[in-house]
Amino acid sequence: MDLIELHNITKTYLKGVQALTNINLKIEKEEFVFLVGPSGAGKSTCVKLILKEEEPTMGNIFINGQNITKLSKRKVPYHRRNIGVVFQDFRLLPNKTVYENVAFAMRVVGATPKEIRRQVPMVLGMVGLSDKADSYPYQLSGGEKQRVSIARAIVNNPSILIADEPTGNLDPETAWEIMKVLKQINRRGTTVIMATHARNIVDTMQQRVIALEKGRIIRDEQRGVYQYEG
Amino acid sequence: MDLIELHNITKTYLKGVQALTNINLKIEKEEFVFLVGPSGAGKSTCVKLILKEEEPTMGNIFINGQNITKLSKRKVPYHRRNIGVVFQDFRLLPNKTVYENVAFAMRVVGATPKEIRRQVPMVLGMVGLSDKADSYPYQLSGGEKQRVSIARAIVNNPSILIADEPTGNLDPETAWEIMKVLKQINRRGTTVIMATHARNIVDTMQQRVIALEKGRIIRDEQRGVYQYEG
Amino acid sequence: MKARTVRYVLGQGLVGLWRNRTMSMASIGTVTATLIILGLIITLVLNISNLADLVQMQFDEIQVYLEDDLSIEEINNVGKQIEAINGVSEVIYESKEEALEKYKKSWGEEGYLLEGLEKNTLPNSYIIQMDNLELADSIVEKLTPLKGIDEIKYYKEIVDQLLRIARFVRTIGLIIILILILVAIFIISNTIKLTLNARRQEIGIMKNVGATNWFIRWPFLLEGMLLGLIGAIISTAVVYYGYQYAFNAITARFYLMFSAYMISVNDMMNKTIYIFAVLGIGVGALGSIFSLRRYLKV
Amino acid sequence: MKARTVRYVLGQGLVGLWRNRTMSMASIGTVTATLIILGLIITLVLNISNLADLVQMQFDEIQVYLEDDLSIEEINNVGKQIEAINGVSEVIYESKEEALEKYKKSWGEEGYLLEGLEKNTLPNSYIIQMDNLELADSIVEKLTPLKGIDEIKYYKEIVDQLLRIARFVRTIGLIIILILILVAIFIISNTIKLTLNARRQEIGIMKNVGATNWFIRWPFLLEGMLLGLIGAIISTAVVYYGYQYAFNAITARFYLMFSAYMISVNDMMNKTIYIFAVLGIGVGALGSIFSLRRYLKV
Ligand SMILES: Nc1ncnc2c1ncn2[C@@H]1O[C@H](COP(=O)(O)OP(=O)(O)OP(=O)(O)O)[C@@H](O)[C@H]1O
Ligand SMILES: Nc1ncnc2c1ncn2[C@@H]1O[C@H](COP(=O)(O)OP(=O)(O)OP(=O)(O)O)[C@@H](O)[C@H]1O
Ligand SMILES: [Mg+2]
Ligand SMILES: [Mg+2]
Repeated sequence: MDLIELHNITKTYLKGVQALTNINLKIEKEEFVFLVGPSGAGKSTCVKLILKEEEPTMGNIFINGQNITKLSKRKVPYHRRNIGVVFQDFRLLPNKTVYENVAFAMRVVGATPKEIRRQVPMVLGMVGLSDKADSYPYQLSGGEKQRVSIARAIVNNPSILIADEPTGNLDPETAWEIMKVLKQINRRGTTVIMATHARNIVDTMQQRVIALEKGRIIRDEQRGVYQYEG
Repeated sequence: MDLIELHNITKTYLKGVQALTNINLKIEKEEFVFLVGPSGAGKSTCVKLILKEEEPTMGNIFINGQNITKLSKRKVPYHRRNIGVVFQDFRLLPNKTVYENVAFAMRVVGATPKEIRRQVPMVLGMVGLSDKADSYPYQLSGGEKQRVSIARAIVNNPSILIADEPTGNLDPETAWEIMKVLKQINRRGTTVIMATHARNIVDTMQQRVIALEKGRIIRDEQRGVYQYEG
Repeated sequence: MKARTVRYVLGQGLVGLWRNRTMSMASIGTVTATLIILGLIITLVLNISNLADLVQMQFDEIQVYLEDDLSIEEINNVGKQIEAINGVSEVIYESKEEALEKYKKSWGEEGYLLEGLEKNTLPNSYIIQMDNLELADSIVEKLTPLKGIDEIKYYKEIVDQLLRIARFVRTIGLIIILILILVAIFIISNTIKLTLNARRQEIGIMKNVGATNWFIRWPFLLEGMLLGLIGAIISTAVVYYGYQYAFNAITARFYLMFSAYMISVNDMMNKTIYIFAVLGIGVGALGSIFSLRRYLKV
Repeated sequence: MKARTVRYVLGQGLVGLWRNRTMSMASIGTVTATLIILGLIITLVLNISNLADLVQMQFDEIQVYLEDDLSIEEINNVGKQIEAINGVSEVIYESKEEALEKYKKSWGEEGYLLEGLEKNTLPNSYIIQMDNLELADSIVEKLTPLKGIDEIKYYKEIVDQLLRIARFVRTIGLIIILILILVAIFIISNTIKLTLNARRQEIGIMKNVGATNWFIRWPFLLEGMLLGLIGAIISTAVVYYGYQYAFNAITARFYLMFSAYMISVNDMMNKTIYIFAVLGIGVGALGSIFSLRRYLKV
């Protein structure tokens, strides 16, 4: 059984923008998938659909065999708890510190204070932000915010990790650190989907690459690269 | 006379974070400068100081021979009008459309409706967003927002253009389009300062590179590259 | 809910109150202002009502003038007949001499004019106290056929007028209070809407990381209730001391002339404190719920 | 400012009003509620004040009882002396017969008692009207030494009492109105603070692209003033129709008993409409300015 399946997905936004057209996609457990494509290709839209933040105009999405387009409202939060997400725009709580932002994701799922005290410093260490634990988001640089977002996404050991452009604001070195963290999490059994424009990273990692263009899948290969020509 | 001069600049944030330490820097008219360095090196802080969004803890900043650290509050807006800025976090007005966001920067400086009607569509065309003129920021993809921010920064033909990570959310192709636009503006006489992590771009463009690390300038070369080793 | 979660939610409610100090103060200020005005009107209505009751009690009797030539036996007889009527609670005999004395007294300074009367033309009379003012008409009806009665005097018009005024004041007061409660609910629900609006982003993020609706709702609900409660406490204090001050000022200024007609401070507060607490908390909670429903549906 | 900029700013003020509909409604609602309550209190104070003035006018005289055995000449003489006193505006002679008639009338139903008087013991008297109530004491002082006067009767206590009550009501009303105006300013400035808070990001961006402080301020200022104005218009309408309704209801219910003592709807509105407009706009502008100063300083 596939972990994630997009079946005939079409997404048309209110203004008539067709962000995704007839997408069919299967991702298995413990895969590591790059989602690439030019600006506006529909990568973030894919992420939003899987997270049930947007509803598809047509088609069905199955997560772990369950059709999430038919999910009742009360079950949506529990669906989301299986998925860690690094948002392109970070989405940090502006009036909580870095530590509290990460701890919040654990409180929501009912973790004990003991678990929180153990887990949060660990993930902050993984993304290299131990010394920024008490800073508020407005006191962080762009790359630091991005790493807080990553720490929050992985703190609950989700079965799926979706990262939307997680290295866009990072220098190559820090970016590679983050990639190591993602790879490590993947090795521990988490399925990772990463939307990115970082050609170096995609080409070096040698993982499955799904390329979108104007809302359609134009390429889907194991051990792919960012782009052939250009 | 230099267009921009940072003289013995030190910036310590409230929490004791020393973002910049004793920076001395001269940028001449019509230069094209890359500002590089790892996450948290102090690039955005430099930008904020030049824009007088933050005050330096020590030192003076001269723009066009004028000491802006001594500028009266009433003159700050006029100082800012000389500088177009692409912010790392875009900073679009959330309840104005793309067109209105760009037009707003012109209205502020008292442009005529005629000038606005001519100029705005032109710059939107330059960044490839003509068809998104009526969209609101929340309806845009990450890369699209970034390009709106670029359009707004260049619409008034500022004498200085500061771009903080203007390609962080763009695919390589679109990124190169944007670089062409920046180069073109530079050729027309605008001084361009660009903070970036895009190694490819820096290495290919062969322009002056100023490298920061932990708040200090560690390298400043004409025709430099992103990094030597690593 | 786990105890841990409850503690978290309580903490968040308080933290929210503190983090949005400006907004919290605005809300509390609004609740306080509304409740103080409510208190003012309650004070007025209760006092006027009370005054009307008191005045009404003094006119709450029927006077039966007896014919001039009745014997004592006949007079007693009439008295017994009156006592037998349904709804009559007390019957007092007033002789013509007593009546004159009463007039002299009630006319005060001008009473001396009556000294010069050559003959006491006032009649003997019975004064009838009723169980209930509403029975007045039926009692008068039963009195009419009795023999020995010259005239039945009932301050019908005055009593009716008074009843009407009291009812009118009560109705107007009730309407104003209702309007004010609606205004309060409106203002509070709007304030919480504003709070929510300012935190829309926050709510969105909470949902993103998998928070259930109630986990998001509770802190806001608590915040609203706390806002209302604090407003209620402040306004109770203000109304208490304000009324006490006014009570004392009026008593001192008018030499106790009014104080007998005013509701005592404690009676007043016994009535208002519950109204305020219930309204404050209830309105805060209601406001929160209305606003939350709008923003959590998305 | 260029005309273009003015037009832009005006447009933005209106757009802001519409874009933040919820907040605008909250603000307008608050202004309206506050002004309606203000109107209620103004209505009360003006009417009580008016009533006090009217009642006072009826007691606004000194009655001088003449000795019983004066000749007509002596009577006239006293009259002339009285007229000469400083502050006396009119002197009316009332014979003992006229006085009795007056008593009979004023006692109404009980007037018949006076039919039986064997002798009219009432004195002849002069009724003195004054220019100004404050002169009463000095006039009384000058009357005392005059010959032929038996007793000077001045309703000093009643008038004093009334003056005191009227002054008291006015003071209390004034205090309440002042408190309400402060409450209104507080609420509005808080509402605009909330609006600004919600748009803090927007203001930051405006500054980033080089907008001058006044370019940023004006639309908000205008928005605040518009909010106040709309609130003033709504509350004027409510108070107008509300007062008209109450006026008619009271007039109809009490058979014109009160209407003579109530300020007419138009007089009432002439006084309030300006107060409302000035308060609404002024308070809106003030609120905006207070809040803007806080957020544009950064
Ligand atoms: N809420 C919305 N309403 C209307 N159009 C939208 C909305 N959100 C996204 N779009 C449009 O849908 C298209 C796909 O957007 P999406 O965010 O999925 O792109 P993306 O692949 O993530 O691009 P980027 O790399 O620039 O982030 C874009 O053209 C965008 O303008
Ligand atoms: N308002 C603030 N208060 C406290 N510390 C701050 C504040 N703003 C920035 N900093 C700190 O100053 C340092 C430099 O930040 P800056 O934003 O200049 O970095 P940057 O070079 O732009 O990094 P990036 O490439 O990640 O955007 C960082 O360590 C950051 O945490
Ligand atoms: Mg995207
Ligand atoms: Mg930066």
